Amino acid sequence: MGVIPFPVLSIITWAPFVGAVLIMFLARHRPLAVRLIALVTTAISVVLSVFIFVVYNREAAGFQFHEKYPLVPPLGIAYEVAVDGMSLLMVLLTSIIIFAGVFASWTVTTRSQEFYALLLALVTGVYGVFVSLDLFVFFLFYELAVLPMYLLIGIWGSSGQVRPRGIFGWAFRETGVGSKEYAAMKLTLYLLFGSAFILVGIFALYVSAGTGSFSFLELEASSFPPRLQFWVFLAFYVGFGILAGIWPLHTWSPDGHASAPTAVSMLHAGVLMKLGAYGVVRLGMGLLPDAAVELAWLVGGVACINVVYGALSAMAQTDLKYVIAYSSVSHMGLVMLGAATLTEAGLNGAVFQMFAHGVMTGLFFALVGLVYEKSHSREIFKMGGFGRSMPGIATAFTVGGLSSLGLPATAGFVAEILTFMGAWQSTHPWWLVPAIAGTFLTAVYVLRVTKQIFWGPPSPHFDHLVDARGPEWVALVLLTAVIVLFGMVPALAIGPVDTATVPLLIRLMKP
Amino acid sequence: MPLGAYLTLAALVFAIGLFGVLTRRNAVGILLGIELMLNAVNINLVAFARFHADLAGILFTLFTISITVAEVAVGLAIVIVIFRVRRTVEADHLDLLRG
Amino acid sequence: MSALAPFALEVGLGLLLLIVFGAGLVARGEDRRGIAWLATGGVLVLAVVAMFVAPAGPALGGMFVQDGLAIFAKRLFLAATFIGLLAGLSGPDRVFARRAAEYHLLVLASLLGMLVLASARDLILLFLAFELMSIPLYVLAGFLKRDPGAVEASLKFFLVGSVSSAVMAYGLSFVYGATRTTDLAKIAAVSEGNPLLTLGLVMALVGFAFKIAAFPFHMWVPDTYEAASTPFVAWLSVAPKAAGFVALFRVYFEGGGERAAAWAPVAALLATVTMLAGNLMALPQQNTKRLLAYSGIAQIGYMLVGVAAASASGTAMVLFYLVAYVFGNMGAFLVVEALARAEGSEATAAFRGLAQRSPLLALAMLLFLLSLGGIPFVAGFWAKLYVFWAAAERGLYWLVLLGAILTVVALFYYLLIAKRMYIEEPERPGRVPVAPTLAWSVALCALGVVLLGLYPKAVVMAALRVAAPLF
Amino acid sequence: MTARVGADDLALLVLGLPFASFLLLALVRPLRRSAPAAAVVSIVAMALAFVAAFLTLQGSVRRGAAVSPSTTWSWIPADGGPMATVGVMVDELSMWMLLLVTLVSLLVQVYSWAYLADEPRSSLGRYYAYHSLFAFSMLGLVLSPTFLQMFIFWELVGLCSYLLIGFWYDRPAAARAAVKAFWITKLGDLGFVAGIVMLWSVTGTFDFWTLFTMGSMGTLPVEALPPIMFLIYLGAVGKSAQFPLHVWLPDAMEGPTPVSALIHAATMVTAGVFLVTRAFPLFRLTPDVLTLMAWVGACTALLAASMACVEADIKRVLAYSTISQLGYMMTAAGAGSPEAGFLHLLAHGVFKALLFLGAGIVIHVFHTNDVFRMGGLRRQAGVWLPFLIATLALAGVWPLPGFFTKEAILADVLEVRRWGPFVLLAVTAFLTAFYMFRVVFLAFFARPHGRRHGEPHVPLAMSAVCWLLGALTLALGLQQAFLSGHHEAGGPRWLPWLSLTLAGAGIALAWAMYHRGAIAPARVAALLGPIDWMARRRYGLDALFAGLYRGLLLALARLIGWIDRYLVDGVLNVLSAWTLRAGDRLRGLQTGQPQDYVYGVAFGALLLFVLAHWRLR
Amino acid sequence: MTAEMLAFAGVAVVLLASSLGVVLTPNLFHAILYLAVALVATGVVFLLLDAPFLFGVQLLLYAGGVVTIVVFAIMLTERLVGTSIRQTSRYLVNGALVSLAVFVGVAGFLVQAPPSAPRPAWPGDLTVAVGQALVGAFAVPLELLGVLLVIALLGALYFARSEG
Repeated sequence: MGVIPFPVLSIITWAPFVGAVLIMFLARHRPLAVRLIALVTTAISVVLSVFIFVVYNREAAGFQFHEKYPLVPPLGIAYEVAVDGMSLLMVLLTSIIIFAGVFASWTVTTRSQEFYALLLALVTGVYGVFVSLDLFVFFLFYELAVLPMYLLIGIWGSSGQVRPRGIFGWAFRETGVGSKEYAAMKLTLYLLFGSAFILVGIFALYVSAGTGSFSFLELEASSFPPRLQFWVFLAFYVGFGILAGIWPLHTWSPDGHASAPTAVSMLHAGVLMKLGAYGVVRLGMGLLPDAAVELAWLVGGVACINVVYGALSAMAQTDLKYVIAYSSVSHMGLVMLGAATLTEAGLNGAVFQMFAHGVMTGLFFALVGLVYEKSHSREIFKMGGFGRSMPGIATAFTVGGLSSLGLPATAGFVAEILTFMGAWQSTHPWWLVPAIAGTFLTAVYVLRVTKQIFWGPPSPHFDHLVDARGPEWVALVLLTAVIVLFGMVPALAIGPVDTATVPLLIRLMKP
Repeated sequence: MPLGAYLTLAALVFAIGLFGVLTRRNAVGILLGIELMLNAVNINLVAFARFHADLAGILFTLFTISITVAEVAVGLAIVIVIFRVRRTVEADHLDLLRG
Repeated sequence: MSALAPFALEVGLGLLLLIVFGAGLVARGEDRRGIAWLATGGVLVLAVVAMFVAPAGPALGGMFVQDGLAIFAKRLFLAATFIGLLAGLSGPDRVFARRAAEYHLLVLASLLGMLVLASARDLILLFLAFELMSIPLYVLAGFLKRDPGAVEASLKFFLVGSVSSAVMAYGLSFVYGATRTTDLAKIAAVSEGNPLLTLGLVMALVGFAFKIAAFPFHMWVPDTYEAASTPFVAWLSVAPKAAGFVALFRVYFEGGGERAAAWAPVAALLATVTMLAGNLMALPQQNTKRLLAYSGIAQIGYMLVGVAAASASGTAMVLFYLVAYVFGNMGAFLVVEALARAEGSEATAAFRGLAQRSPLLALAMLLFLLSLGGIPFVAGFWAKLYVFWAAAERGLYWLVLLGAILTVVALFYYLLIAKRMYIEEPERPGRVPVAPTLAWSVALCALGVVLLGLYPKAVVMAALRVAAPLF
Repeated sequence: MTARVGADDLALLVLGLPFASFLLLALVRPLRRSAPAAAVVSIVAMALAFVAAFLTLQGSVRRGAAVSPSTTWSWIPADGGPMATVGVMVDELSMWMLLLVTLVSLLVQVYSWAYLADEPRSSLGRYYAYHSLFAFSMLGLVLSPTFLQMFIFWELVGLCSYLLIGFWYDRPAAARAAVKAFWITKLGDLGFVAGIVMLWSVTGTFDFWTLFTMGSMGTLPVEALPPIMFLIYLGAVGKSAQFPLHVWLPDAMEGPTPVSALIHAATMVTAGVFLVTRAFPLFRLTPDVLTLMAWVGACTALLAASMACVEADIKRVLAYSTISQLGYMMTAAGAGSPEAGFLHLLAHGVFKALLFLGAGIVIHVFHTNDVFRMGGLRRQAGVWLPFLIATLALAGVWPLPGFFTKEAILADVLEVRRWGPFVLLAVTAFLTAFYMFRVVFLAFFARPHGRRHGEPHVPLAMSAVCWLLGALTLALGLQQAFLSGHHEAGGPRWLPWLSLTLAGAGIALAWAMYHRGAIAPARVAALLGPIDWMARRRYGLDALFAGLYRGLLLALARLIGWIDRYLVDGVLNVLSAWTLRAGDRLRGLQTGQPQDYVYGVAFGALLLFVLAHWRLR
Repeated sequence: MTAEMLAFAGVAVVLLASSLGVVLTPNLFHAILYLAVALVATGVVFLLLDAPFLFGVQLLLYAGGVVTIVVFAIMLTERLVGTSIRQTSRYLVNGALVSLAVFVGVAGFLVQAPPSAPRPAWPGDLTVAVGQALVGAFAVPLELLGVLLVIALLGALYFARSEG
């Protein structure tokens, strides 16, 4: 690989942002222009993501496409970006999801200009987190990725029907559970709450390292005292874990995802939750190896709860979006579990699961959005027989569902089997049990939902349902194809990922 | 008399002044309490100045006395304007703004 | 002439006071807004001049010093005053037109107090400047003297203020008594610990805490802010507080010498309770000005986090925070003013659907709120970050964590306003009319917030530079 | 070596043809939408695959076994060599299985064209796409050189089964059955995947050949093996419908009959037996698992047979019979001779497919599944002869293949002195003859019930396929009887007579009860009261699973869902509500009374005093 | 028991008593009279501290000026309200406890203070020194004080004048 003569990562990262700015200034009251700008700028990111995915040098491994511009030299803050095998895959995932998301939200009518602008700004944040090597800039991007969510959900979201009941009913009434404002506020505050921990953790590392630099590479080279590592790891775990939906800090996710508009759910469940797991792996494990080993029991144990608990909760839901949202909780458990195994298989599985689940859940939310748009309902038990009128959606849903339950030839399987392998190899072999139980429970609720919605006699509540159309197909086909492609040829992803996880493991296992 | 005696006397006057501020219902009464508190400050300053044989304390006292006068003038003006608008002198009744 | 060099700004302001006074004597008729323009223009000129003022050595036998910190602070005061006066130019209340001379004389006198306070390195001068700054504020708070709320606010402000300054004076008397001097430089040199010195500084802190409105000395704040005229409140909420902080630095850090670090726990405690109380009490507010008042108290708590660092960088970061706060907080108040003039309501409900009615005004408000909330790419983020940073450097992780978590609580109420603006539908259609001068002042604040957000470096560097000699 | 490469290539071709057909049908919408084109593509691909499979067998039989029959490529890379590989394993086992799968698939696809002629065209395209996918998956399973690949295709055939059972997805029963089939087999698969993961972590490989080599060299950690093999066996239990996971198979009959013939009789359900056979070198190392397998197999055989005896639905009878026969095969494996089981598998594949396809014709004629509403078919359709041949084969009557393979199994079971399973199997043999002839007598020989829509038309494709399979069954039997030296397998001399007697007795009883009417079925039922009662209720197993699902799983889910919403999230909301309340409460400090504000100052000063006393020393 | 001590004790008693009178008497006029006494007593304390100049200032500015303003204010407001102003107290116990606590807090520090040296002699004439300082180093503060007083008066005037 020769040196690429342009700052490819920066272009990938900032193209959507430029798109957002253009949309704000050039496309007032011109919906088509809004969409075209969004499409073009995300397409640039997609093409370049695929490009770097292809030309990434797997032999050399490590961080590549490095760019560095000092921002505040006295404080050691620099704009430093690069990707290794792990972030490479995440960048690709982000590209796929946002590209599909632009298509999936083609039909947003109210205030579409602001919608796309916020969405694109958000995406820049996500890209930024994945490519940043400077922890400070990382944090900035992280915030950028979280904040637009409030307005995106608040304005374009939809309210659910959660009733304030139970012994804490009064509290629900006071907080206004069920409304989209509630969900937006909960999500934003929860994630910012997490970012408070992250910030403190980053500072602690910065101060302790004493190198006067926020560069990941420099911090990686310094070793931190075990006590500090312990606390900082906990801070990172809680901070990023909230975003990754760890139990019991996950409750923002069902409400948030259920209330969010389609593209936002796609992006949030598909990419942002991964961002949490990515943070734990990249910063938690990468910088704090001793604590990562010491606290693996915690990460893995909580992940086990996540897997089973999330799946059972998903099973209990009657609102389609909540089902998908809880399935994300369950699958993020698998991601964290894979990471906690501290084995090559498990870690590869975790990263692959991030990718697989990202695409899959993106697909799910796109589909739910379509179903909702056409039927104006998310109540599973009112629906039925939609397969007849929307076979395309049904097929895509089935593929997504199968990936979710880990059916071979879909990306989900590779991720799960690797996680299982890692789990049994880890120091806590019993983790295999909840992991496997989770896949069964997933099979139960996914197929139950599929059957209820798409199979059976057509529901009397609905008529004139139509299948996906035009741009919507692009999203569905793209996501489905990715799921299957990576399920059949996992080496595509595992190859680069392995080059990133193995050095990480070597660091972790160093006595 | 040792310095401590003067300081204690000042502290007592200060506390009495504070007591007045806390307990008088009448706005003018409250002002009188503040006067006492500032008076205590002056006793303190002069005592210190005398025991250190230092001029700064005396000057300080001069300034505080003058500032106090200004403060009292403004305070009383506020009381008058309140009387005019609210028809009351009772501080307790001045709770339009709260929460 | 060179003897006057350190006093250039004060002398200039004195001249302006005289001019305005004279104009007030000469002016006739109901509308005396010319005086307002005069005063505003004068402050602008002074602000411009302040940009070129160079540090000078101590004057008046060390009583007065025109060092970097003083200049930094004075620029801030002048800028804030300019924005505040500019916004007030178009005030609809008749009293501002008729009594423009009084109003501006009071403001300028208070400003003079601030300028001197920033330079005062002697307890006597400091106290005098402090009072010169405060006393006009009591009058200004009740400037709408027909308004039952305003006069009540004025009384409360006066009462708490004069008790606090009595306590402060009492404390300063002990400081003097313990150190036998009123010169801060000499006080700093006193090395042995004296209980009377501690007592004095603790009691003096009451005065400062009142001025910066730390909990529980803050209680005048919400009432005063709610009732007084908004452009004045916008100014009141930033300039005197900034002055309070500068004086605080002078007395406790510059005058603290070796003992400066001993004040860290006190500041940390004050920071903790202030952040907690401010944020929590802001939560249930329905009146935007009250909400901003409590949020302002919380902001003070964050600044105290920087003070708790008791280090040069901490001090610098508080200075930076003050700059960010000036723009963010004033901006927010001024938007409230704009809306209140159009809607006649200061309730948060008045913000409904603002984004659809006046997108730019809503955007400006959003920027201010985000800045106050500490969100990246606007000034407030760096401000919070830097004070946290400074505290973290001193190992105050718990305080940083608490502050960061309370930031989230704060976002709750900031976002509620954002929700009103962006998510809810407007109650009535049509653009919100904004007077040009008010629009300009809002724009200035927005510009400040954004510029500082994008490029904080210059101000941070300046703050670091001026804070370093204190330690 | 070149010869082996040829066999691999052929095997890949066998694999690739249905896959290509699937891709074409799945991706090219017009092709899928036009039924004839879809059918032609699929059938042609299948025919070619059959030819290729045949050639593979031809080629390799002549050349004999080689060192390693598998060829693999890296699938999941890892730092120190691939973590998982995929490839093909061409040995005798897989080649025979290939032949069976391709043959039955081909015939069933041809048959389906006529059987499903009334379906909407687009559905038919979907049907053939599923079929191609199934063929691909089953062939992939058969050719798997590694456990992982086998699991992959194992799951894929499960998927196809699910899709095809639910082919008529708007019928609630079909939808339910499809889901049930998936869930129950998935339960077994959990064991399978756990097993292979554990096996991988103790041996570092999924590869059969490597594992066998390790086994023969004694480098396998045998002490770790029993739980692993047990778990893997669980996979086979689910897929091959062994007790207690057999409950899905009868319900799977909701799918189109050709699907039942192909997937739920001839091929997919035998995957479990195939797995055990394939991995037998490993199972051999764990005698306890084998014992369990034998007992479970035998019990399954008997249990299923008893349920078949009381079932009225012709397809369900056949389904129970399939379960029963799968029990036979598993018992054989459990008794240490998977070869016998495998032979039974092959033969059973042929004649059970025939039975189902024949039943399909019967159903086509009567428009009902209920045997008691059929009758008199003997005179009309030419289908009864092939059906009868298959029935006799299943009942184990000389000289049909069922006789030989079943006897071989019995002989092997006897040889290892597993008397219990032997007795169970023997009784099963009797019952098999009985219930099959019960169906034959009721459907073909009884007086016609109800009205008939004139002369039933049986499409040529359907009857031709049946005749072909009938001929094949006969040929297989005759080949066994006369061409190959059958009796070298051993077993006592009385064994053939015993099984013939049992078969005869069963046929006779069925004749007496359902043709002659000499014995009233009701009296027999009364005589066998509790057993009859239990069998009719399927031994409560369906109810048990339904109960577990509803009473345990869904209830638990609701509980967790409630906990999550109202407790876990509740705590969060309580915290935020408390924060809001705290703000409101704290706001009460701001009484509005001026002097209270002075109190604030005073308290603040006191606070600072205290702090100063405490910290500023 | 020196004469100075006696004088101090006497003044202290008068000062404290009159201070208490200020804060306790129900009649506002009495309170002002007590205040005047207290202020004069304070002046006497200044005398005891050898600051006769301050005694004068105290008498003129405070006892004279302040008391007069207050009386004016009271008369003004009383006329407005129309009744004689009686004043009551609120939460006496609370107020007493808090102010006592403050006193104890201050005293707690005072008792820890190192004993003071006996008072030294004044180096020169105090009044002259004050005068020199006010036109010398303290000229600028004096100017500022002037500004302060003017502004305070301006403010007071603004409030006090009634506008039609």
